[in-house]
Amino acid sequence: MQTVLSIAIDAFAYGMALFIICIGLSLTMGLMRVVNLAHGAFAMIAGYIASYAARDLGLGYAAAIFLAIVGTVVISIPLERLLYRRIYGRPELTQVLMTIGITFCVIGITNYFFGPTLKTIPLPGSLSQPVDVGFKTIAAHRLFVMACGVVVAGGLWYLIEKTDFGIKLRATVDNAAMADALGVRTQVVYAVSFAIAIGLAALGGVVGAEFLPIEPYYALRYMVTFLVVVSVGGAGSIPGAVAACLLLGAVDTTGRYLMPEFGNFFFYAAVIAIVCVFPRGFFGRAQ
Amino acid sequence: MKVSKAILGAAIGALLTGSAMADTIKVGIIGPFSGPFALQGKNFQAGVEAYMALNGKSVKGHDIEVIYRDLPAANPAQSRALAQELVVKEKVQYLGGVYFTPDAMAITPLLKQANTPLVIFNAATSAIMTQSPLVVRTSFTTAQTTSPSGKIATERGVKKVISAVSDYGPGVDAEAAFKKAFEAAGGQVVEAIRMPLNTTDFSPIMQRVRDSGAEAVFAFLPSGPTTLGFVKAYNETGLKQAGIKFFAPGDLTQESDLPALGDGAVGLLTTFHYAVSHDSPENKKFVEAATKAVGGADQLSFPSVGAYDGMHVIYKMIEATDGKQDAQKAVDAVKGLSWTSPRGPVSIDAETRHITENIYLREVVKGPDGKTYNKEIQTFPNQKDPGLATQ
Amino acid sequence: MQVVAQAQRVPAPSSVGNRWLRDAIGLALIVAAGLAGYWLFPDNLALLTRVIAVALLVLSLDLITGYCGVASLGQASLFGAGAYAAGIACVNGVTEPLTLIVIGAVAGAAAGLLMGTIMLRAHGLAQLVLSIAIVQLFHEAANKASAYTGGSDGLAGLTVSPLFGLFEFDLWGQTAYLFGLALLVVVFVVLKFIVSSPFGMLCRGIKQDPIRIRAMGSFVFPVLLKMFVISGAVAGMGGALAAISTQVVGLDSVSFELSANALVMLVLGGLGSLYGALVGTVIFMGFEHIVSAINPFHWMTMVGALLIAVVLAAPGGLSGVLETITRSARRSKGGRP
Amino acid sequence: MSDLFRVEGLTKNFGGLAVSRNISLSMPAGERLALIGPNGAGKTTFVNLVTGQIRPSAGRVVLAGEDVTGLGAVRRVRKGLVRTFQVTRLFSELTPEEHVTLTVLQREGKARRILSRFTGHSDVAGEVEGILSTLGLLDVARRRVGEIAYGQQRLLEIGIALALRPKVLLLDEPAAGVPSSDTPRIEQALERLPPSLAVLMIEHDMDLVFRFARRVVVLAAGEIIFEGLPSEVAADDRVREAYLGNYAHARSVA
Repeated sequence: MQTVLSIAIDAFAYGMALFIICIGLSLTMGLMRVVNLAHGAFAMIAGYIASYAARDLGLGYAAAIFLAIVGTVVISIPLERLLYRRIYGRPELTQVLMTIGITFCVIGITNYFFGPTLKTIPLPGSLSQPVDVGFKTIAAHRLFVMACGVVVAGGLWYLIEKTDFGIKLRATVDNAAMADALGVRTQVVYAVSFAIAIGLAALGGVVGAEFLPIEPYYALRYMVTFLVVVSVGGAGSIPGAVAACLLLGAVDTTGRYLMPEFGNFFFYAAVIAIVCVFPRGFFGRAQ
Repeated sequence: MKVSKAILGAAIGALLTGSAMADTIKVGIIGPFSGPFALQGKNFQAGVEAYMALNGKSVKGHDIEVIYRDLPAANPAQSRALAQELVVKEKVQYLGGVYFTPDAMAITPLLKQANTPLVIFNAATSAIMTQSPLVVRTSFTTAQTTSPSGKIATERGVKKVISAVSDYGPGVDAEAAFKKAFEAAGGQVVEAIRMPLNTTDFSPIMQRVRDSGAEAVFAFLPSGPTTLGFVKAYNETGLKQAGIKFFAPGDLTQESDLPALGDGAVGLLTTFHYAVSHDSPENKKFVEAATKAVGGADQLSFPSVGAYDGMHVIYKMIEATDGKQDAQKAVDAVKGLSWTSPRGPVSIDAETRHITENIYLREVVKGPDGKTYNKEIQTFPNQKDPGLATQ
Repeated sequence: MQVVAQAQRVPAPSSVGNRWLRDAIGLALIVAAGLAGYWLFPDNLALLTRVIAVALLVLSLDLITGYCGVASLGQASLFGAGAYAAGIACVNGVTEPLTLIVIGAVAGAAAGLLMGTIMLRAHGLAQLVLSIAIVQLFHEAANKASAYTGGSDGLAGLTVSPLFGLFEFDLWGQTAYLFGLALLVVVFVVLKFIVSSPFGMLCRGIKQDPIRIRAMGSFVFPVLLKMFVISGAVAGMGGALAAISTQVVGLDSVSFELSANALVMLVLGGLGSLYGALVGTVIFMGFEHIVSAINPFHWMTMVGALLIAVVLAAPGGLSGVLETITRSARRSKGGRP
Repeated sequence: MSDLFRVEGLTKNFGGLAVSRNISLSMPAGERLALIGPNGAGKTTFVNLVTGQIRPSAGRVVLAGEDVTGLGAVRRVRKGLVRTFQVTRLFSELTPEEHVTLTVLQREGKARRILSRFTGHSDVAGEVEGILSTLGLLDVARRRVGEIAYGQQRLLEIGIALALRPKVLLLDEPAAGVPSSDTPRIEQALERLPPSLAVLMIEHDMDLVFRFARRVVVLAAGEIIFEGLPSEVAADDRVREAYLGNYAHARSVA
């Protein structure tokens, strides 16, 4: 029982870390119809900024997170203007080509400036201690990541379901031309959602760095995982992303506990099974 | 930038002069200069440059010119293509470098026809040496660096160990070598876990370690994010506090990863052939020169010493053949060669052409400057590769 | 030709005749380029042979992506199946190169059958994700079965006997290259027939509108599956060629990275054109080779910039540019490109 | 069993909503039947049910004495139950000639051959030319479909259907979207349809309906409310009611 609980809590923490990073990608893919393979590259940029802020500038963890999010969004704005705008509505494979190109460039440039070594983001003392939660000892930052995940999910749900902006966003997604005709400034909606997606990638990159360490190949190493998780959940769906992250996190974590030698088999077999049963993902919208 | 100049120089040299400059001997180095393992390639380059800085750029009047070729990840087809190009087009007389085993395997069938020896700076699987008599290796094998940990563990009163290795060639080698050595010393491996190579969240593994009831964990993982994740999980899940010991080959605590591992690594016991902190005049000179070449003190790690000694072997080969291309003679000349390397006394085993060297037990400790380093605390002299010795 | 002969009232010129002529010219260009490579870069034949092996992979991907509209990021599973089958056969004593190519083709086709059966259950993004999952599973399986595949150390010790008992696969790689070039030309000709056969038309129809094809009375799944098998055979031959010429098979031959590279090369060259597949492969690998030789540390940035530039400047891929030029030259003739 | 084609009690419910209610009708060989009805009457659903795109909740579809209800769309096409689409579904990169050739080859079971040639079968080419010439498409036979006029594309839709040698042909609004200057060509094509063919046409253009149909069926709210001669339609009370409820179409009926 104790073991089951431990595995469950590990799985939950891992799933939440995945969720924070992937939900931004889910938004871009579901709402803006852009297969943004460079999503991980933005998370990585954020990780580097946070690491630089915390280690070299000596700022605190919270300040580093804030700086990383702002910095990444600022970096993404010219990219959106100059590059992403050209691929909205274009065939998926063209988007793949462009975003892989962006990923390569980001990796190359990061390597040039920061070198090929691992970067860590030092945690504040309160988050780096092991915490005894009764049945096991767990690192405090894992609890922090879980909390972040819940807050992000709740916040996004509120934003999309309960606010004025959410209504405009949903209208734009359903039918951009119609929303435009109704006076919604769809360009602004797109720009804001892109910024939100990048901001979430940045947040995920920083708080998830304890699970997925920051290094120059981060963007490529986890590209597949992110894409798979989003597709399984159904692009654009928050509950879908939550379900996919938790389920795949659980499969992955449990598989690694029970039969680590077949760890990846479990993960990808689960993906195949889910996709065959739910070809549009758990909560994917009909095409 | 130096690399590009070297290549440009080589290309122009080849174009302009051809055979007229017979007194320039070319050495082709293949390594991962870009990609996820770029740091290891940088260390190759640093080792080579350090050797040439300290020992001159010519042997017996023959100028030495090094040509680098980039092979970012294990890719035998590309490896063969690069080796072929170096031999046929650039007319190198010596091949060196090679980080990954399959890449070395792809080059060995070419050597005889190319009349070129291959000096391996890293690729650490025993079997490579049996593929061609023209291969010499100046690095280590995983079995070689791992075996002493068996004895160390029993000496420290550990009877039951759980082994956790990444599920790939070197991991499997390490698992087997440790099991053999540990059981020979009277211990018991209660469980052997093989972990997916691309995992970075190891808390479920730690749960297994805890559940197994072992007194220590033996681990082998590739450097970088995986090692970081593993060591982190070891600390965070409270295994360290619970007194469960940690043994591993030194790949896990290589110097370039230590800053990222931070204080979490303090106390880890690893066995390896080289620590940057090794205390000897040879090493001081080497570290100084290599640090200059690599660009930053915290980027220097073990592949540089493999490359440094590899260049030493190549220099000796050139000396023996006096610039004539004769691979067999060159290899024969270094069989049994012994010298003092930055890592300590070493020799080339005449039988296996693999390096015989000291293996050190090191503990990660915090230095006076607050940085962690590998401190050598015990020496196992003149270790051969057990993987080859049995064959 | 007979259409033309009978339909006297059709005013359009004979595009059929043109097409044959154009294909003949195209083929001659490929052979010429191949031989030019042989004469101009006699010292880089191993690289050029690798380009040919990858070109076969990209061609095979073009069959399902360009002609059937099934995007795949897992095409290397078929390539790897061929490479490992040929490699294992070779280690176990089957050393005749042509036989090894056939073995690779059969293994690739079998893998294609399996992959098609799974992938064709889904569409769009889900399909793409299935392809990724499949290649990762193949990769894991190859790693696990290290007794047969050598795992991450690679399958070494392939000794291929001389081609026709005469030409050795040696250091200089002339045999391997010319053998590969001949294989590529043969495959290309066969594929040219296939894509312009009724079956090829049917596939292109399915790519555009599967509902229309069903209303024409044809099932979609078996047609696509058949193309998957053909694609597998082509990719498998590429894998076998790589195994023969390298004498080592590594896990990289069943990797996601290789699959993704193949897709990038295909999109770069232009989908749905066999020439595009070749152009994309040659340009990408040539660019990569040159840039990484000039500056090993920064080639990735340059390759990334190349990809971005292509999307911005030539949305239809590089062969799309050529096509636009030729089409505008032939606009008045009304022929179909 | 004199009827070539028959549907019996065809019903389809989506959730609780019945979009087709107990539709029965039959057609002998050579029939020219028009199916009309206001928007939302369930005409396209009916076509989809008949051709097998969707499965009925109840009822049967019988073709030449054989129950085809359990067969999928593809098998029904092969049995001779062929449709055209309300919005053209053509391949913009291919020529009309290629469309029809592909269809003929498919009918002959030669379309899945990978090493035979697409062109050069003299019998096929002859048949293709025959079809294109009947429809007056010969002068655009080698143009890409994307470049030819919409009216010609509609004709090509019919040509593809004819190339399948149907027994029963369902024309889903063959003149929809065609400029009025081009409708005569469509009419002409319809007149030339093989006499033995049973044709069911869905159409809004009442002129076309009156000229073409020998019998008219009116569908409203998923039910048949009228079945009879074209001349009687306008006088029927239920039809008037159904259309007047939807004013926009009332005038075209009257």
